[in-house]
Amino acid sequence: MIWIFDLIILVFLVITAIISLQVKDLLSAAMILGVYSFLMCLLWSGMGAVDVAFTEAAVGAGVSAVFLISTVLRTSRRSSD
Amino acid sequence: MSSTITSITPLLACLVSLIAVLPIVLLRKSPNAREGATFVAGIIKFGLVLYMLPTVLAGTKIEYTLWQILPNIAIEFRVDGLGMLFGLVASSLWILTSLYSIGYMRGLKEHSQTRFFTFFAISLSATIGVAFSGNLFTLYLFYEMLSLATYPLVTHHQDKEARTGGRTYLTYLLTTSIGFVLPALIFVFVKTGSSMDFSPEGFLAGHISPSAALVLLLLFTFGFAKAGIMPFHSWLPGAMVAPTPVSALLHAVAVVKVGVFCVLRVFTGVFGIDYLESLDIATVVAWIAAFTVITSSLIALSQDNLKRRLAFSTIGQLSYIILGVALLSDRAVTGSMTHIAMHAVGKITLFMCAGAVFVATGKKYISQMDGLGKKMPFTFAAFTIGALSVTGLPPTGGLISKFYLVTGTVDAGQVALLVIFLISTILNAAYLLPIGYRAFFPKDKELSKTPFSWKAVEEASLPCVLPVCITSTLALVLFIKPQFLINLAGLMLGSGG
Amino acid sequence: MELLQSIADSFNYWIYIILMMIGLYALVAKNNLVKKLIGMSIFQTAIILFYVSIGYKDGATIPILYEHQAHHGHHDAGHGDAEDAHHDVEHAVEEAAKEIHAVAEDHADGHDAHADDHDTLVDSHDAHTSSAIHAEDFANPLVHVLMLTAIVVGVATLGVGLAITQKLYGEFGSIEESEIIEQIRTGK
Amino acid sequence: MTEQAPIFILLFPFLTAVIVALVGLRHKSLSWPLTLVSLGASVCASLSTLAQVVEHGPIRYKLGGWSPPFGIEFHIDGLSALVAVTVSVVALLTAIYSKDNVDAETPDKSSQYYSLFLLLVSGLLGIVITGDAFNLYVMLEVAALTSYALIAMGNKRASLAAFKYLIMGTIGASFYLLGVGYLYIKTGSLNMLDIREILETAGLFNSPTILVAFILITVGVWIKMAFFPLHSWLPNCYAFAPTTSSNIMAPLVTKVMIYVMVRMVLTVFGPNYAFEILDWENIVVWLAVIAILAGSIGALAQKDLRKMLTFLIIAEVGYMVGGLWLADETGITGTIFHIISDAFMTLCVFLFAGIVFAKTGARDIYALEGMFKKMPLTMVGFLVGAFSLIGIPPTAGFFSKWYLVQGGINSGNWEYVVALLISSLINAVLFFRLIEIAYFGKKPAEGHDHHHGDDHAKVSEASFTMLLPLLSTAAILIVIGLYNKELVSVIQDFLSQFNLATSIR
Amino acid sequence: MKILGIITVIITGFLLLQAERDFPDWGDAASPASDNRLSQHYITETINETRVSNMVTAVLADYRGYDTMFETVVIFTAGIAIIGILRVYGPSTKLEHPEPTLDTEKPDLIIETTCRLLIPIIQLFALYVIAHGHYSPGGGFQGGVIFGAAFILLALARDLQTAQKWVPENRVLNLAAIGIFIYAGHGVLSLIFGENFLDYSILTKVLPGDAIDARYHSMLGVEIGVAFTVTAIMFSIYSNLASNGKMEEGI
Repeated sequence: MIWIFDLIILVFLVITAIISLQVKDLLSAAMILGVYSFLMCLLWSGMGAVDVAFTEAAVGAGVSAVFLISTVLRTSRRSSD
Repeated sequence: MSSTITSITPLLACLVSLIAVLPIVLLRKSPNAREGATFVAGIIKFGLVLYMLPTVLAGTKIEYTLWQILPNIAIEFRVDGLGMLFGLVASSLWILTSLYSIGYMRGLKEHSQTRFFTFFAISLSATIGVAFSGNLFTLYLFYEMLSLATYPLVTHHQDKEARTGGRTYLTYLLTTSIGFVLPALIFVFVKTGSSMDFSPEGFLAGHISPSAALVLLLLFTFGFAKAGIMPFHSWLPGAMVAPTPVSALLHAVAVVKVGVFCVLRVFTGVFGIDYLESLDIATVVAWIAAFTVITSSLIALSQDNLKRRLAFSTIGQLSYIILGVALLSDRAVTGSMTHIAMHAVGKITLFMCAGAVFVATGKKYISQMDGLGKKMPFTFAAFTIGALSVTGLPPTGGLISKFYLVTGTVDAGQVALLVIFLISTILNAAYLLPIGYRAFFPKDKELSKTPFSWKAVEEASLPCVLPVCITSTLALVLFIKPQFLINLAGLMLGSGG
Repeated sequence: MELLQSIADSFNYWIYIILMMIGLYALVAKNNLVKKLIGMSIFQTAIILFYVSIGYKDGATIPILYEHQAHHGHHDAGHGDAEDAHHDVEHAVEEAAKEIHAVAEDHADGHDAHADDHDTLVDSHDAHTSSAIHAEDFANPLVHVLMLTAIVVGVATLGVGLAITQKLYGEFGSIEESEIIEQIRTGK
Repeated sequence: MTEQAPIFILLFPFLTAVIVALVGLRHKSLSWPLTLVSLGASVCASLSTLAQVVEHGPIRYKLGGWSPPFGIEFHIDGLSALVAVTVSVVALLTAIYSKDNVDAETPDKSSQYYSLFLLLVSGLLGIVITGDAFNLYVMLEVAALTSYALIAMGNKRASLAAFKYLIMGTIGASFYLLGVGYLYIKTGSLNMLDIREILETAGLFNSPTILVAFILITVGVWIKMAFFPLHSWLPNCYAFAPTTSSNIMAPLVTKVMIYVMVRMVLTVFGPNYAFEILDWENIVVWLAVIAILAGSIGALAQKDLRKMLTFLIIAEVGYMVGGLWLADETGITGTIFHIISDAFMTLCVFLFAGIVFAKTGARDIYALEGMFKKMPLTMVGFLVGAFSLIGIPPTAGFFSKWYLVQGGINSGNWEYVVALLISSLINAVLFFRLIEIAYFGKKPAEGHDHHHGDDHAKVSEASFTMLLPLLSTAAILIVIGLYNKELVSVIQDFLSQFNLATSIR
Repeated sequence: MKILGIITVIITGFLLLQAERDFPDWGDAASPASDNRLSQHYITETINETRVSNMVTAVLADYRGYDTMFETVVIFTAGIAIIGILRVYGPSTKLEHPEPTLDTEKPDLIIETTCRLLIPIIQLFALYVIAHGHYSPGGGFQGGVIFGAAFILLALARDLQTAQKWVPENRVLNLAAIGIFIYAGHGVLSLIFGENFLDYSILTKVLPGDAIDARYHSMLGVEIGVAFTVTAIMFSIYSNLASNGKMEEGI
């Protein structure tokens, strides 16, 4: 895999992870987690783990995000931290 | 001399009363049948023990292995002289206690009598189990069983006082047995790896260091808290809340005797007299026992409640036994063993008398008993004999065992302890004899002038008085014929005492 | 560039640790239940990243065989019908793999240790037919399988966690842990 | 068919779980009988497996016909077979008990409840019989997910407890997973026996990676078993969960985790590594001592019956962790024996707590007032369980303590022996407090009444389906106690392969 | 709590970093994990032993098929668990909302039309992913998730009631159970034929071709089973989470 992409993705991964945990709006947090999952999926496909990447794209970026969003909409959108 | 036969009789002797639980519970609707069952079980048990007596007296041990429960360790019965002696005492006195308790319980119309008789029977099984157990593990098993089975008896009244007393009772007994005996037991097992069978030579020699031996000895002596060595004695006065037959059973037959019996077993069967002698550690125990003897006698002097006074007297007497065995001389050990029987007979008489007085008059305190001798001549006559026996005066069996103890002390060359023996005998006399004396010759001039007449006699019911008479007679008989007890004790010493 | 590249290499392991710690911190310290679950997701994906990194090999391709290799593999059984149907796909895969091979060879020049490996690899290429299967050419499939399971477990746990969160919201009207605990304490 | 017995241990509950989820939707009344039948079959299969193991030695069952390092295998030796029997029997008894509770506490959802119940049992059984480190993780998660749900189906407070458990459980399982990953990166294998072999032949014992793997796996499992500083999730979970949930989880989940710990330490890393190369027995034994004391003292402070029992579980976990790290054959025998006896003991007292709750609706210990009069048979069952927890012979608890203390003395860990004894005494205090309440009742008996309280008119025993499991458990406790030699010989057969006698100090 | 979190993180992070130095080089083909006979066997022998070119699929569905079966069970468990936790039966809120509120508004035309067009394509793609798992990335899980996502999309675009008409709650559960039965059925069938659980090779008795073909075909069957369960449960989880367990209206 191309190390420069690798590096960029890794840095962005950390950034998205921190943002999704720090943002006070849970809906945004869920969306950013989706982005995080998608970046992860890119990284893995770069490492040759296509099946894992595929699954992560479907599950992590797709369904998980939907689950989180539906919960957030069913409960409360604000978070104290 | 030391031949061994295998027979199921010890097991049966132990189980009889346990099996009797079944008819007792089933027949709960008719008190007569229920108590009949208790009685029959008692007689069968006594018969079985007697059946084994000749064999044991001939120097043969009776063995029965029930169950190989742990690797190396079995639940095993072995009847030897000491066990036989204790078994004999327990089973014979049980019959009398049953008889007495029938009278007592009915006389006071106690509640939950079925439960009472059930646990009574279980306690007896445990006691005989202790007497006949062949190794340390089996001993512990029955020891624990006894602690638990006597709890409902001690707390029979189920009132606040019983709750406190029962709590003290269990706290002391379980703390010491789990906290001291169990680790000591496992330590012995780990160090010896043997089956922990009792043997006259002991089985510890060569396996542990002297300091470990001292710790072990103390763990066992304090751990068997039923023996009432200070400072683990206060459960005994606390347990006085129990109905009198239970106290009698506790003090004379089952619980406390089991305690000293266990200590005796540990001294003679686990360590072995010779090993202890070579280690020179038993003196520590002897002095603790001596301390207990004097202190408890002094406390007993100050008690007005008759049962409490008797309780402290028991603590002192138990320490005699331990003191005797800790002296390690042959005569002293023989004296200890016989004292189990002698004291049992004497003390059960005293307790049953106290109970009879309570049933007949409702009086608990010594100060109230002035002049009662005229109302209850049989009871107080028996009381006096019992008191003589416990004190160790002729013409009672108590003299014999005390004689052996004292001469044993001389053998051992412990002059200081000899002095203690003598002082305590005086104290014994001081707190026991006046009661009988005052009953017949009250201080109050009015009472003393009243002439004796059969019409004024208001004894308790026959089932109460009869056992009292029998045991007091027994105390007299043992003065004349103590030899078989001494023989039994002698069997333990190998040399024949 | 060499330095950067070597940093990038160990970076992979570092980043997984960093991500994991971010997730772990959120799991322990966050007060909001949904945030905790997001932390959990990050925590789990970090572990998956670690596993996938184990399976990565320089110059290796995805663990799916090329057409000719697959063919070579079961030529004895004579199964050719799959071949027609998937000709196009596998052709494309083959092309991609060739490119990666080229990259791998460049790599090998840079590392002496690798060069030896590669020689033997080339030797074995000569010894067998060119379509033989070599373990060095493919990423480790085992970790991928394991991680498929881990992903599924992750989403299942997330689902259950969200369901409990919703239930808690229905009962306490809040998804902040401290508020719920406060309610329990005062409600008693 | 006997050679297929290992798979049937798992297959019956697992397939029935799916069937129950299907059929139970339409015919609710079928759920319970189906559950019983499947668990009964599972008990038979596990017993048959145990018999085979005792007779012919360890079984290696290749799933999918692939030979071990490539495929997954069941590796069933004496340890797994014993624990599998324990799990299935406890599950069967709990299932019998659950008949009245489930409908009462989770109306409308009994089919889901039983389905989850069976899945939990299959997960636990799967953990026990598998020989593959990663498969163990999958099973761990099956068991964990079901536990979260089974707890969350309780009352309000149970939901929060379940959430905490979910967080802690996930951390624990993830640590385990990561630990397996660390093992894999160094050994390249997932099969437990294979890992052990590679660790030894490749001489990996000095590698920090293996050390971290060991720490991660151990800590992960400690979290899941609620070892003392990591225990905070447990008390509320088991105290507020539906009755049947705590009945099944309290005896099994922590014990199975201890099984995992024993398995990892002995089979995967090997006692040589865990006890000699690392040499942190003393630290762990001290931790265990703290756990034992903390659990016991925590229990003393509780007024809620079930919560008190949960603290006892924490203390018992301390027993077993400490017992393993005594690094002494007898101590480890005691640990394994305690897994079995503690499962039944805990089951016994929890069944009792369930009955009390069902009968009186109260949670605190004063609900027991006058129980000896009202339900003597129930109390007999309870007494046996209590005596076992205190350690009074001849119940199973006494013998496990016997071996544990022996191990403590053998290895010279006196602090452990003392802690064990103190905890026994505290247990005695706890249970005699209960017995006292139950025996004396609110008002002391009215003294000298004529019909001496023997009339059974007031007696209201629990229903048969509740009483039967309680009394069977009590009987099992005594039977285990009496036959402990046989059990121990199976355990020692298992331990003999590790040369523990020589590897102790 | 924050301090506790920081302490935990520091300790764990330090521990993990300690081991990191000991790791083999990143991407090293000679690292123990890659050099082990286990992974090599999977790479080189899969094609001979199963005829599946996607090694991941082969390892997933055959070598470690038992794992995968329980992976499916994890999904199933999650589904049942969420129903158990959340689902509220009975007409509790029917009185407050006689009609689902979303029904009264007209859904957005663009969204509706796009979805109408997209959903069949998504489903078709899902089927392709499931069926083509032997040759390309994909398989039961991925296909199942995508298939489930199609239904979720339907529920999102229209409303939950519409999607429920397609896949009512009981049918979802039936589908999930059937999926597991398909998987476990392969195992039980091999048991019946006298081989170990999940040993597909013996299924040659009922499937065309030789023993290796039987493995090949069984894997497809198993993947279909997985897909059933995953599809059903994904939708089930969504519908429970979106309706707070009442199954009346979505988000």
